[in-house]
Amino acid sequence: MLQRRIPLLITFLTGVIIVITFFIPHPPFGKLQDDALVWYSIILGFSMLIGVDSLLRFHYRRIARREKGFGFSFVFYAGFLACFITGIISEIKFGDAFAEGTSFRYLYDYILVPLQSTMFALLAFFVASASYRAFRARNFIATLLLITAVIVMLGRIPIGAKIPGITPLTDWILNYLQLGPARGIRIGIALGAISMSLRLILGIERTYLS
Amino acid sequence: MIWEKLTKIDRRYIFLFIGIVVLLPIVFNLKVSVKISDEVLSAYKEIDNLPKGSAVMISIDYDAASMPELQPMLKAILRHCFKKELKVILINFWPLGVPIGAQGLEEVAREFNKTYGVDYINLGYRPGDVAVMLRMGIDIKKVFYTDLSGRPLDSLPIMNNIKNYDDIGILVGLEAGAMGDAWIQYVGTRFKQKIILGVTAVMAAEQYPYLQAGQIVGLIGGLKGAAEYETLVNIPGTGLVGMASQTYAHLTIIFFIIIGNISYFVLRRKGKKK
Amino acid sequence: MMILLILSLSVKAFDTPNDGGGSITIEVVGLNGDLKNGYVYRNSMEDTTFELRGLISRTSYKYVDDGAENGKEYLYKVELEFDDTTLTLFTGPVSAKAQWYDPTRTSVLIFLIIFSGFVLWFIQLARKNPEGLFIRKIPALDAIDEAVGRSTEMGKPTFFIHGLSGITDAGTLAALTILRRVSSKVAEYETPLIVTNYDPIVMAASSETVKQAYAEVGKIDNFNEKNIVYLTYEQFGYTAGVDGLMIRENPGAVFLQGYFYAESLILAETGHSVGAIQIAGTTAATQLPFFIAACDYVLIGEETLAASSYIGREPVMLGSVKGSDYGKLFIMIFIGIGVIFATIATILNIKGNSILMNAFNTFMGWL
Amino acid sequence: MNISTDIWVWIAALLTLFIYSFLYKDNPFYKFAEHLFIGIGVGYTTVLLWFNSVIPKLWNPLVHGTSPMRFFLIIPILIGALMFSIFSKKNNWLIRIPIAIYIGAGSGLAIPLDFEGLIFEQVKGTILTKSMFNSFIVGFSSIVLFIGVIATLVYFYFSKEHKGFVGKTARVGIFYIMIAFGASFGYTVMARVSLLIGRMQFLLHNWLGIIK
Repeated sequence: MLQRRIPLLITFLTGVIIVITFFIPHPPFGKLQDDALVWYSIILGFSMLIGVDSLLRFHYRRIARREKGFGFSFVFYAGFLACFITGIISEIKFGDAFAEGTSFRYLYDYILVPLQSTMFALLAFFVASASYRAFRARNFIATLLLITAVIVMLGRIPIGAKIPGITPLTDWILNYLQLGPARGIRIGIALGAISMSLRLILGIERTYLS
Repeated sequence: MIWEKLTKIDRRYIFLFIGIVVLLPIVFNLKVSVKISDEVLSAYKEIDNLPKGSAVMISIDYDAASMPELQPMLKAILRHCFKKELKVILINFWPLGVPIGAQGLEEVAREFNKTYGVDYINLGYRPGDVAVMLRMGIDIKKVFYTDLSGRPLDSLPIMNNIKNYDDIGILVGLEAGAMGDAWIQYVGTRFKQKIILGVTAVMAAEQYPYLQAGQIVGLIGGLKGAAEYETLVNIPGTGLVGMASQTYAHLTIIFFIIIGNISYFVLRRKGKKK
Repeated sequence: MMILLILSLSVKAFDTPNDGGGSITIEVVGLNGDLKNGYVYRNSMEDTTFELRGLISRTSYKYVDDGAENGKEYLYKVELEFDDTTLTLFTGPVSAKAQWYDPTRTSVLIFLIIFSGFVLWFIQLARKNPEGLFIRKIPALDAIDEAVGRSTEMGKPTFFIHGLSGITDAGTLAALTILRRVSSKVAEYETPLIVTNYDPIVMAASSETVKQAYAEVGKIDNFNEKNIVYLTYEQFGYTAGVDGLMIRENPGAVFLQGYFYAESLILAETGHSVGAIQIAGTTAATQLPFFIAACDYVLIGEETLAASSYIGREPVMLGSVKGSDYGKLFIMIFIGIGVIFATIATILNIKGNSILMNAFNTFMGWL
Repeated sequence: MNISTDIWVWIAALLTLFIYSFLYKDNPFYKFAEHLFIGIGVGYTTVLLWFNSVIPKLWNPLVHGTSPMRFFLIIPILIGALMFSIFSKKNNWLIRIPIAIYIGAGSGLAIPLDFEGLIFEQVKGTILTKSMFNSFIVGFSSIVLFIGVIATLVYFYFSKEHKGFVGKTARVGIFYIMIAFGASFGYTVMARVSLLIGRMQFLLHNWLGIIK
């Protein structure tokens, strides 16, 4: 019982204190929000170690048991160790791991960045396949989705500017028509999030303790 | 039968088509003509009207992720500056953007046979964000003692007549993040510096209020903006080529949407008849 | 001209309002556009030297000195450079202090009280009369059971993909509730439930959630810790990893829940390519269109958050949804009145009566 | 043709192709890139977190700082250390304490910020219609916008069945929502294609040297 009560009490107290300090600029309260963020990132640092540990163990197990595809676990280890070790060496040697010419910087520029940008760039293909499949005039709602998407897509390229009306229509859709629902959705999410926060502070929502 | 196939085209064919239409314009240097928008035109005019020998400061506030959109802008603006015999001062607020900016600057400078230290300079990166911006308002040399390669600024003739923002004709911020807001808020308002922003397409919409309020004198948005600027400078570059790829990619997507819908309707009608 | 200028200019120094102390604002009153430079110097009243602090802004004609000690008195000297002359003005002594309440945040306080009032009130009502609360059905929620059912029938695993936000994000917490529901459904069958995590703390919480759900249906032996996967704290690395897992494990149902960024469509398209039924839910407004296009069911924005209360079917939880509904109603009425008021004020203003317009502007400033 | 001789460019180019091979189907090359990506990614974020967060926010103030307040930093260390209770079978409930603090602080920070940053901004943006009377088009458009906000909010109103007037308004709301989704989908396509162009330019220019 205590194992649930204590965390609930802690959530309540931290939550209430942080909300109140929002209205009090006087020290030590005014700075508390910033302090909370610093603490947050420190605790995150510890939690990170749990994640790293979990991954290292997962791949270790795969190698130890010769599970299917265990060879790729060596690739994982190689990547991790290379980045971790060069990072620490570069930081100590140059004072900044990202300084020009450090080995860490090479890994970043020629391995991590290309991998990131290529993964990101897969989207060019996926927007195409998703729109081919999803934008069918099955019913009125789907038709609205389809038509606006096509108009805006046309409005963004030079050919669109040659079709009379497309450019102003695109601008109008972006500046007015889509702004209303975008605002409504954001207000809804904010209210829902606030009520979720209240539920958490009051200890009503407690899935996270399950 | 054919219609059924067309409603369920294997997505790998779509990938193939997209890949090809994006690739071909790049390989064969195809271009499309673009319509110039007011905000890009005004950016162009502001730089074009600067007297010969004025200094333009360009801030590289992006890294590799936004390079496809912002690098063509950088090159187009550099070409414009060098063509008009303006001096260029490059600075960086994203440490990871330093090599990217340097690469663009050197490439264009070589095209125009410009001399380092006389016609252009690369100051590199100094940590401190807003503090750096503000201190440059008093004395640039007191923030950047040396250039990127470590030469003292006093030894480079380009910096002889440049002390602070008063000696900078226009500041061009090429932005992939929040640095543009800082330029406007701190340097624009406090030092009355004229600012042009070049931003990624996704960010462009948010910048219009600044344009309307006169806080920036020009706005170049995304690859399309870069292509427009290239058109104005009359030296086609990757922006215009990219715009061709864009156009064909958009049209391909729309083409597939149309095929999907036609086959969908044909099949539905057949289904009804049965 | 010069005399006029000197007569009309003055410098004010005052404690910067509504802050935690340590700051003094210096303002030049009566200036117009022709200031070249304005230097602010400070003297700590211990000796006679004035040290340069900074420059007066050329638009707001203010300088905020953030380096003041609370309670200590300072003198300020301001040197104003014009095209043809320089003017020196003094002001002080002045000291900085901290305030106990920030009046600029009163509007937040009022809304917070009203809104919390609604929520608390409805929670109370729900406790007293649990039957009396109506909350409409959310279609995508029923689909959860259906998707899990179909996936397990085919003997395929079920995937639960967390978004990129941490445990404090409302969307993540809603995702955990949905995960709870999914896992208690899957637990009844012998097919695996694979949960991918971006954040290690969310992973810990997910693991607990799933374990608990399995225990409740008496199938704790089916729970396999290995299926709660941590990938990496790197956006596209996570994407690459989840994509690889999906292709290899070939899930029958995929849940994408939490806060997503650009990777949303990469994940959803891969999930679709393996033929899984996909149910997405996110509070990331920008990614909703992509989920709508690529998934079978989508919990749109607030629906995700409401869904977590709906699943529990606990009256107090539903009470809070109702409370937030009334918050919405309040805001709609507020906007409605605001628009009508603004319209009348503008019309009157055009006709030369600016009282309402001024009142309106004051109010908007306060908000 | 001016193919690159830089081994690093080759590595980057091959990794790019490995990822793209996934578009065809899963294969060992993609698996290689995927595992390398996760490995490098974890190493990278760990190093980053250590040097951007732990060192400047914890180590430096504790070791080099002078403020007496710095000893409060021991608290987050202790809380953070509780995270490791996850490895204990008996006391693993202790992990709930850092999670509870996390959630308490997160909720406490979110409530006022959501009001100020999200709700007020959106409400203000909807009411403030200074330019509404400048022209008919702007006035009409502002009304369209206003209806969009209200109808969308009605769609998210859960306390009433979607029937009658509420149902009709909610239906209008979903029309608006779909239009917004279509527009933002269409709008994003360009940025996504730009990314692909960037990768192709890398392959053709930096690696193969086919184009200038």
